Amino acid sequence: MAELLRTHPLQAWSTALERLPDTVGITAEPFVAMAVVRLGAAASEALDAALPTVPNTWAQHGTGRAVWLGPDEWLLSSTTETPEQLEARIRAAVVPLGGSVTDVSAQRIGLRLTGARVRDVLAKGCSIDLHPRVFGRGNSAQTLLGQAGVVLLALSDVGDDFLVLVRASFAGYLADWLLDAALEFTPTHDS
Amino acid sequence: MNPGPSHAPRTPGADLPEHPDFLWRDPEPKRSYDVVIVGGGGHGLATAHYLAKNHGITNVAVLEKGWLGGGNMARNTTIIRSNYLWDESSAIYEQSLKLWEGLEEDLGYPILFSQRGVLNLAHTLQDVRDSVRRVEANKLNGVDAEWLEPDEVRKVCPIVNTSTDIRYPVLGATYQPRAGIAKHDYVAWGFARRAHEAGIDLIQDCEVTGFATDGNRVTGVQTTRGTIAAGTVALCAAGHTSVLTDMLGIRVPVQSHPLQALVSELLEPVHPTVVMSNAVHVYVSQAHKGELVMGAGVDSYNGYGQRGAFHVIERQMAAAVELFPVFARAHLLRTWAGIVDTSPDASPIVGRTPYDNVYLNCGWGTGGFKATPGVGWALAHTIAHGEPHANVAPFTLDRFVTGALVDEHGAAAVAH
Amino acid sequence: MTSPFRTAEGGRIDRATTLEFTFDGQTHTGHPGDTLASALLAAGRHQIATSIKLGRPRGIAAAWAEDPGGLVQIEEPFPEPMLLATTVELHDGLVAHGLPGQGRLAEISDSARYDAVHHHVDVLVVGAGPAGLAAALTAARSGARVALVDDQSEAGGSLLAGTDRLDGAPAPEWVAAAVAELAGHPEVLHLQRTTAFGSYDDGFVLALERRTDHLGTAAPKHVSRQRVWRLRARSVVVATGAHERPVVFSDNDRPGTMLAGAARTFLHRYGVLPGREAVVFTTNDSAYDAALDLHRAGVRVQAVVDARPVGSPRREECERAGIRVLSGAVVTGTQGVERVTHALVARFADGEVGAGSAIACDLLLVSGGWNPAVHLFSQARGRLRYDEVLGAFLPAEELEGLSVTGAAAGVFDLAGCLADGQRVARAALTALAVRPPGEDRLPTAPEPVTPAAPLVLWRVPDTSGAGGHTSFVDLQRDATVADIERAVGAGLRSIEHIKRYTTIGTAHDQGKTSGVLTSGITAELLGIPVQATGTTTFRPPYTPVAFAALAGRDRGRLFDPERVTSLHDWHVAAGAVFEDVGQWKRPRFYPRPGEGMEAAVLRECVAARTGVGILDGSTLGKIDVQGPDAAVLLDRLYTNMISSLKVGSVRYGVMCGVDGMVIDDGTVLRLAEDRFLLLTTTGGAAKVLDWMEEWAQTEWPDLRVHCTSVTEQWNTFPVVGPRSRDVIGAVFPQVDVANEAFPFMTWRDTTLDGVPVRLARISFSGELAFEVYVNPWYGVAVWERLLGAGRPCGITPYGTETMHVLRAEKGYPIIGQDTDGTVTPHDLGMAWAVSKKKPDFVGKRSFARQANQDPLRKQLVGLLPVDRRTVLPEGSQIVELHPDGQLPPPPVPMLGHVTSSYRSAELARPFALALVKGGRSRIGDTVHVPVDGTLVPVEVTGSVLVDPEGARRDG
Amino acid sequence: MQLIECPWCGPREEVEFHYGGQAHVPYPDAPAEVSDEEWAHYVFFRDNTKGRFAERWCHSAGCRRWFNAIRDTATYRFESVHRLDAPQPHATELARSRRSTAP
Repeated sequence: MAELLRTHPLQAWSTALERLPDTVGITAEPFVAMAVVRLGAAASEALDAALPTVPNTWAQHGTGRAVWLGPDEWLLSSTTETPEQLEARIRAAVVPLGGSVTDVSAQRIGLRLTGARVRDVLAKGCSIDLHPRVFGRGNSAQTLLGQAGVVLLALSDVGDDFLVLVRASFAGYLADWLLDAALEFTPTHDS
Repeated sequence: MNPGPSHAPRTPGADLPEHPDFLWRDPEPKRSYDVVIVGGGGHGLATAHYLAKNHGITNVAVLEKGWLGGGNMARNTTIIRSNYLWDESSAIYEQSLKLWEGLEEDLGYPILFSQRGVLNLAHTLQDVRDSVRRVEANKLNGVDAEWLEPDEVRKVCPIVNTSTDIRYPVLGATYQPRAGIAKHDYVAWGFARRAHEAGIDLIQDCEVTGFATDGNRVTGVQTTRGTIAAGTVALCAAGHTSVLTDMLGIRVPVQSHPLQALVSELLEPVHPTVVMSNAVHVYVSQAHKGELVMGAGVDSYNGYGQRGAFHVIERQMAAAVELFPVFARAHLLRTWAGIVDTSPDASPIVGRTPYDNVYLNCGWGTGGFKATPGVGWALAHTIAHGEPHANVAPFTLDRFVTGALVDEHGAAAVAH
Repeated sequence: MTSPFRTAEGGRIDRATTLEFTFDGQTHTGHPGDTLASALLAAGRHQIATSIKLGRPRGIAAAWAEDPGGLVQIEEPFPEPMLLATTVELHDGLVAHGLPGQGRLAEISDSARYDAVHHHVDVLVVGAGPAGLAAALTAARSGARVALVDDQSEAGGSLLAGTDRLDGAPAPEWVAAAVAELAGHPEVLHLQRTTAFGSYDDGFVLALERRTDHLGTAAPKHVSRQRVWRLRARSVVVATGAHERPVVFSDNDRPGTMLAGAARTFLHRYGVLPGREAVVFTTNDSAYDAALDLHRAGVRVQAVVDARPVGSPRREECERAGIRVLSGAVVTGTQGVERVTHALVARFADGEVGAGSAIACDLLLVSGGWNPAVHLFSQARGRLRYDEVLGAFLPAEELEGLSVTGAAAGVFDLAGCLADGQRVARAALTALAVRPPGEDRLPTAPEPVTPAAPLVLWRVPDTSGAGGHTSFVDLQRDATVADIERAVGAGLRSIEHIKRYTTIGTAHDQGKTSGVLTSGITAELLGIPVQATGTTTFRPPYTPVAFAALAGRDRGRLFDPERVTSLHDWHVAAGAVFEDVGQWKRPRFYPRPGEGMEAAVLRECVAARTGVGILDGSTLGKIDVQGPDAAVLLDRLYTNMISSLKVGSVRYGVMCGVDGMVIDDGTVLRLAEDRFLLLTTTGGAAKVLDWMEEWAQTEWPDLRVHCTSVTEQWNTFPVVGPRSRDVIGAVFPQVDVANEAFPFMTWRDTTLDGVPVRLARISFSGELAFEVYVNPWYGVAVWERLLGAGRPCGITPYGTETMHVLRAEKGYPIIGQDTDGTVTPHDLGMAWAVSKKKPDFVGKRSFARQANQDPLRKQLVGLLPVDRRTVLPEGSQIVELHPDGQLPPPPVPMLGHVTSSYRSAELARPFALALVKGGRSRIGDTVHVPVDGTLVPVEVTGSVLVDPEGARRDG
Repeated sequence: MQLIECPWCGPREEVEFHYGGQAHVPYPDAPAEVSDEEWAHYVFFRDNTKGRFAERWCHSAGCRRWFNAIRDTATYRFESVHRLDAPQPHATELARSRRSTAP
C-alpha cells in the first residue's frame, strides 16, 4: 500500500494565494506539530525552556514557538518533531507535575502574512492595535479576525510579518476573507 | 386654515393622521387614589383605560417618571402578531390581537393598525420543524397561520432573497396574515386620552422613590412629587421593574438589557409585510410614511442606559442586506435603544406579589408592544377582581418555583 | 446649458474641466469641485423639489449637511435614495432629480464594495476647520499618532468659505501648508470626505469615508466605494463647527431663502452667486460678512435687516458700501411663487411687529445665530447647557477623553478658534502623558472685532394672516409654528412629545436646523426657560449612512463563516447535497444521477442496515479533558456516572442545565485514569466547552482539570453496518476486531502506515459499527482507504439524513430536534442514564420540582401512521378526537408534537418520534395528527422500532 | 463598542467577551437540602441592579478566562475587574440581601 498522503486544508487556495503581490503575501504554513500545554508556574522549568509569562507574547521554543494562551496555558510548536513526538516529550515533562498536554497539530493551521500592506489587510477585521510600536516581534494576541477566532503573532518589528493561527474548519473562510481584503492592494486584479 | 398654494399633489409618505386638538391635562397629583399604576407606558395606560372602561374604576393615577409613552412604547418596532407556540402565550397574544382589531374604534384614535401580515423565515431544517410545529399549534388554537414554501414567500414579499446560493437560504416561512404594525405613539396617546377623559390622572415627571408599607400592604407611593396613598398598586415599569421591586424587597427574575432599533429615510413602498428571521437576524417592516423600521439584537449585558453597542447595528445591517439585497443603499437615519426586561423563559410575569395589594406586570422582553391591549385588559380585570384573569394566570411568579415554565425560547422562531 | 450665476473667477473649482450632468431631465454643466447644489445654483436653479405634505416649492437653503431643502434622488451611476444636493460631489454623468417625499431603492443589487478598517490613534481630531487643523498640527508635531477626519472634499472648513487672511495671506494658503505638514508626519492619518457619524465609549468613533463616489462611473471596482473607519482614540477632539440657525417667519421656505453663511460658501468656495438682488435678515453680526462679500461680488444687496434695535458696529462698513441697514427691523414674509421676489420687511420693537414694506429680491439671506455642532459630544453622553446669549446649546461639562473646540464649543472668531484648537490639543496630549511640541506656532490672524450682542429671535410674529401655518420650523416635515402651538395646546409639555406630535426633527436632517428652534419656540409658548425644555436626544448617525456601508464585507459568502471538515472537497466532488448545521456545512445525502432525496436516503439506509455505510462525523465536538480531577468534574456535569468508566471503554452521557433540562449528549472515551475524550453534538460543541470551563473556573477552581477543544484535531468516520467488521478488519489487519476482543463501547489505538488511528465501537444506528479517528492531515487518505476496503461490500457514504433515520429507528434522540429546552432525561426515557448513586450533579435538584412530577409531562415515544403511507411532517401537532371522531373547536387541546419523522426502509413504512403528554402510558393508543386538513390516525409505540433487543450491535 | 479590560489580556473590544450575569451566586453546598423556593432563586433569580453591579465576564475570544467586574449598569462604565483568584473587594458590599423588607 502506498504511504498515507497528507492533505492541506488550504490546498484549493494555493493558486489564489500565490498570485498575490509581495506587499500582501499570504502563504499557508505546512504541517506543523503543535500542542497545548497546561501547567502552573513550574512549566518553564519542566520544559527546560523559558515559556513566556507575560500575556500576549510568544517566544522561540526550540525549533518552534511558545505562545502564551492563558496564565497556565501555552501553545507549543515544533518544526522538527512529529505531533506524537512533541506531545510525548512534553507529556513526560509536565504530567508528573500535574500538568497536561494535548496534541492540537491539526486543530489550527497557520497563515503567514508578509509585506508592506498586510497590516492594512489585518486592520480590516482585527480590532487590536497592530502598530509596530505596540505589537512588535514577540507580541501575540488571541482575538477575532473577521468572524474567526485567531491567534495572531507579530514576527517582525516593522509590522510586515505576521502569523495567523486559525481553527482548521475556519481556514477556508479566513483565506477567502483575506483574499477579499487584499483585493485593493492587488493592482493586476481585473474585476 | 389652508396653509397656502398647494399646486402639487401631496406626496406619498407625507401622510400621518393628525393628532387631536387636545390630549390630556397635566394635573397635580392628589393625595390618594384607589389605584396607582406605576409606569405611564403602553401597559400602564392601557390598564388605566380598561380599569375605567370595563370596571368603572376611575380614581386612578398613572405615575410616569418621564413623559407618557416615552420608554419602550416609543422605542419598539411596533410588530403585532399572536403566532406564539404555547397555548398560554397564544391565548393572551391572540386576545390582544383581537383587541387591536377593534382598538381604533375603541380609542377613537387613528392608531394606523395595518394588518399586513408577518413572515417568520426558516433557514435551517430545524427552523422548518419549529415553524411547522408553531403553525400547527396556532391553527389548533384558532390563530391564523400558514406555512409557506419559498416561492410563496416570494409572492408575499418579493424583495426577500429566496435564492438558494446565499449563506442561509430561505427554506420557507410561517405567515400570519392578521399580524401587522401600528403607530406606537398614536396607540399610547389614544389610551392616555381615553384614560384622561375618564377622569384618570396622568402624572408625568413623577418618579417613584419608595413605598410606604404596613405589613402585607403597600399604603403609599413615595414620589418626587410627594407621597401618594394607594388602595392598590400596579407595577408596569418594564425595564425598570427591578428598581421598583428592589424598593419593595421583592425579587423578580428579570434582567434588563438594551435592545436597539433603527430607521431609514422615507422610501417608496418596497416591503409589503413584516419579515422576521432568527438565523439571519432581522425583523423589518416598512412603516406608514415609507421608512424601514428594523430591530437589532439584544445587547448581551444588563443595562439601563437606553443605548447599545454599534457592532450590534452593523451585524444587523449585514443581515438586512443579505436577506434584502435592495436595501443596500437605503440609509440608516437614526438608531436608539429601549430597555427590555427579559425573563428566564421568555414569557411575562403578571399577577400577585407577596404584597396583598401590589400587582406585577413585567418580563415581556421584546414582546410588550403587541401585548399592550391584551395585558391592559387582563391586568385591569385582575386588579378589579383581586384574582388573576385567566389569560395571565399561567404567568405567575410562582412558576419558577414549581418549574411550570412557559418556555418560548426554544419554540418561537423569534421572540419579538 | 449655461451657468449664468457662475462668477468670472475665484472659487475652488477646476474651471478648466467641464462636467455634464442631468437634473430633472435637464442637462447642466459644472466643474470638479462643485457639488450638485452649487452647479444648480450656477445655472440659476434654486428649487430642488416640492415639499412633502404641502407641495410647496423648496430649494437649497444651506451649503452642506444641514440643508433642509435640497433632497435629491440619484439615478446614475446607481440609484441611491435621498441625498442632499449640497453634499453630492459633481461628476460626469450624474443623473439626479428632486425628491419631495420618498426615495427609491434600486431594483438591482448593489455590486459596489464596502469595507471597514480599524485604526488606533492617540488623538483623533474631527473637523479640519481652523480649530481642528490647529489641534491636529499640535498633536502631530508632538509625534503622537493622530487622525484628522473631515467630511468635506478638502480641508479648511469655514476658511474656504470666507475672505480670512492668516499670516497676511489668504487663509487657504495656510490650510494647504497645514495639510502638507500633516502629510509629512508619518503617524498622521488625514482623511477628507470622511464623516464622523457616531461617538461611543472609550474613544470609539465611527466615520464614513466616501472613497469613490466623486469619481462617478470612473470609480475603480476593486476599491471599496465607502469605508467605515472604526477609530479608537485615546483622546477625541471635536472640532465640528457650527450650523447657522434660521429665523422663522411666514413663507420662510420659498426658494431663494438661504442661510447667510451658505451664500458666502457658494460664492467663495464654488464661485457661484446665489442671486442678483439680496436682502439679508439677521439677528447677529456674522451675516454682515455675507452682505459685504456678495456686494463686492456684484450682488445688489438691497438691505441688511437687523432685528436688533441698535444694530451692529458693522453697519458703517455696509453703509460705506452703499448697503442700506435697517436696524430694529425684521423680515415678516416673502412673496413669489417658485422663487422669492420680495422680502416683506417691517419695524420690530419689543417683540411687536410694526408697519412694513416689500423689498424686491431674488435672494433672501437669513441668520438667527449659530448652533454649535455638539452631536458627537452629546452622543458620548455629554450634558448640554443652554447659553442665553448665543441662544444655543453648548457642552456643559468636560468629558474624559473627549474635548470640544472652536465653533462647536461656542468660539466663533478665527484667532480664538486657532488658539482654542491648539489649547485643547495640548491639554489632550498632556493628559495622555505626551509632551506637547515646543515649536508650535499658530498663524497670525487679524484681531477679532468684538461683535455686538446677538438677539435671540426664534420666530417673527406672523402678521400674514396665516396664523403660523406658513412659518416653517422643519422644512423637511412641513412642520410649522402653528403645529407647535397646536401641540402645546393639546396639553403637551415635553419636547419629546412636541417632536412626536409635530414630527419635527424626524426627517432626513434629524432636526439639524429645526431642533433648537423647536426648543426655543416651545419654551416661549409655555413661558418657561429654554434650558427647562432642553433638546431631544442626539442619536447616531450624525448623517445618514448606507446599510451596505455598515454591512461592509460581511456579505455573500463572507456573511457568516462556513465551517467545513477536511473531507469537504471530497463531499463536493461526490455530489453531496449539504445541510447547514450551525456554521458547518454537512453532507445531507449523496444523490446518484437522477435520484431524489427520498430514494437516496432509502438506498443509504439499506446499505447501512444490510451492508456497510460510512459517514463523515468529523463535525462532532471533541473535548480533551485531562487532570487528576477530570472524572470528578465529569461526574458533576453528566447525569450519569463517568468515574466508574474503565480506561479503554466508552460511555454515553447526558448533560443538563441547572434547570434539569437536557442541553447535550454524547459519548465519553476514557483514555487514561486522568484523561477523557468527550464527544458532543455538532451544534453543542462550543456551548459544552464553555459550560465546562465556566463550572471549572468559577465554581470549582480547586479541581485540577483542563479542557481543550480538539474538534478539528480528529476526523471521525463511523463505519456502520453488518459488514463494517470486514472493512475495519481489512484496513487494520493488526487489530483483532472480533466481538470478544473488541467489545461494544470500547476503543483501541492502532496505526495505519505509521499514522496513529483510534477505533471505537460506538453505534448511533444500532448496527455493528466502528468509529475511526485520525488526524485530519490524513483524513482524505484514510477515508479513501476505508472506501477501497469496503468496495467489495458496496460501502456507501451517507449523510446526516440517513444518520437521522437510522438513529430514529432506534429511538435515539437528537438534542435540539427531539428536545427543545423543556425536556428532561426522564422525558426521553433515559432514566437509565441518570445516576441514582451520585449525591448531586448539575440539574439533579430540579428533577424534584413539582412540575417534574407531573404524570402528563411530555415523553418521547414512537408513532406509526396507521395508513402505513403518510410521512408525518416534522412539527405536526398531535390531538385527541372527541368520542364522535370530530376535532373539538379551537382552542383544540394538543397532546404534543412530532419531533422526527422519516420513511423507513427497514420497517417498510413511515414512522415518527414525538413528544406526547403522558406518552409512555399511551403506548398502544391511537391518536391523530392533522396533516393538510385531514386527521391522520397514528399508533403510539415505544420509541425503539428497529431491533429493540439490540441484537445487531455486535454484528 | 466598549473596551473591556481583561485582567490578563488588557483592554479588548466587547465583542471578544461573553457576559455571565451577576457574580457571587454560589452553587448551593447541598442542593438536595434546599427548598424548592431556594433552589428556584439559585436557578432563575438574579439581581438586576441599576447602578454598581458585581458581575461575571469571560474573555471568550481571547484567553477564555472568567473574571469578575464591578460595572455601572446605568452608565456601562467598568469600575474594576478582578481575577477569580484575587480578593473581590466589593462583593460583600454589593451582595446585600434583597428580601429584608418583604412581607
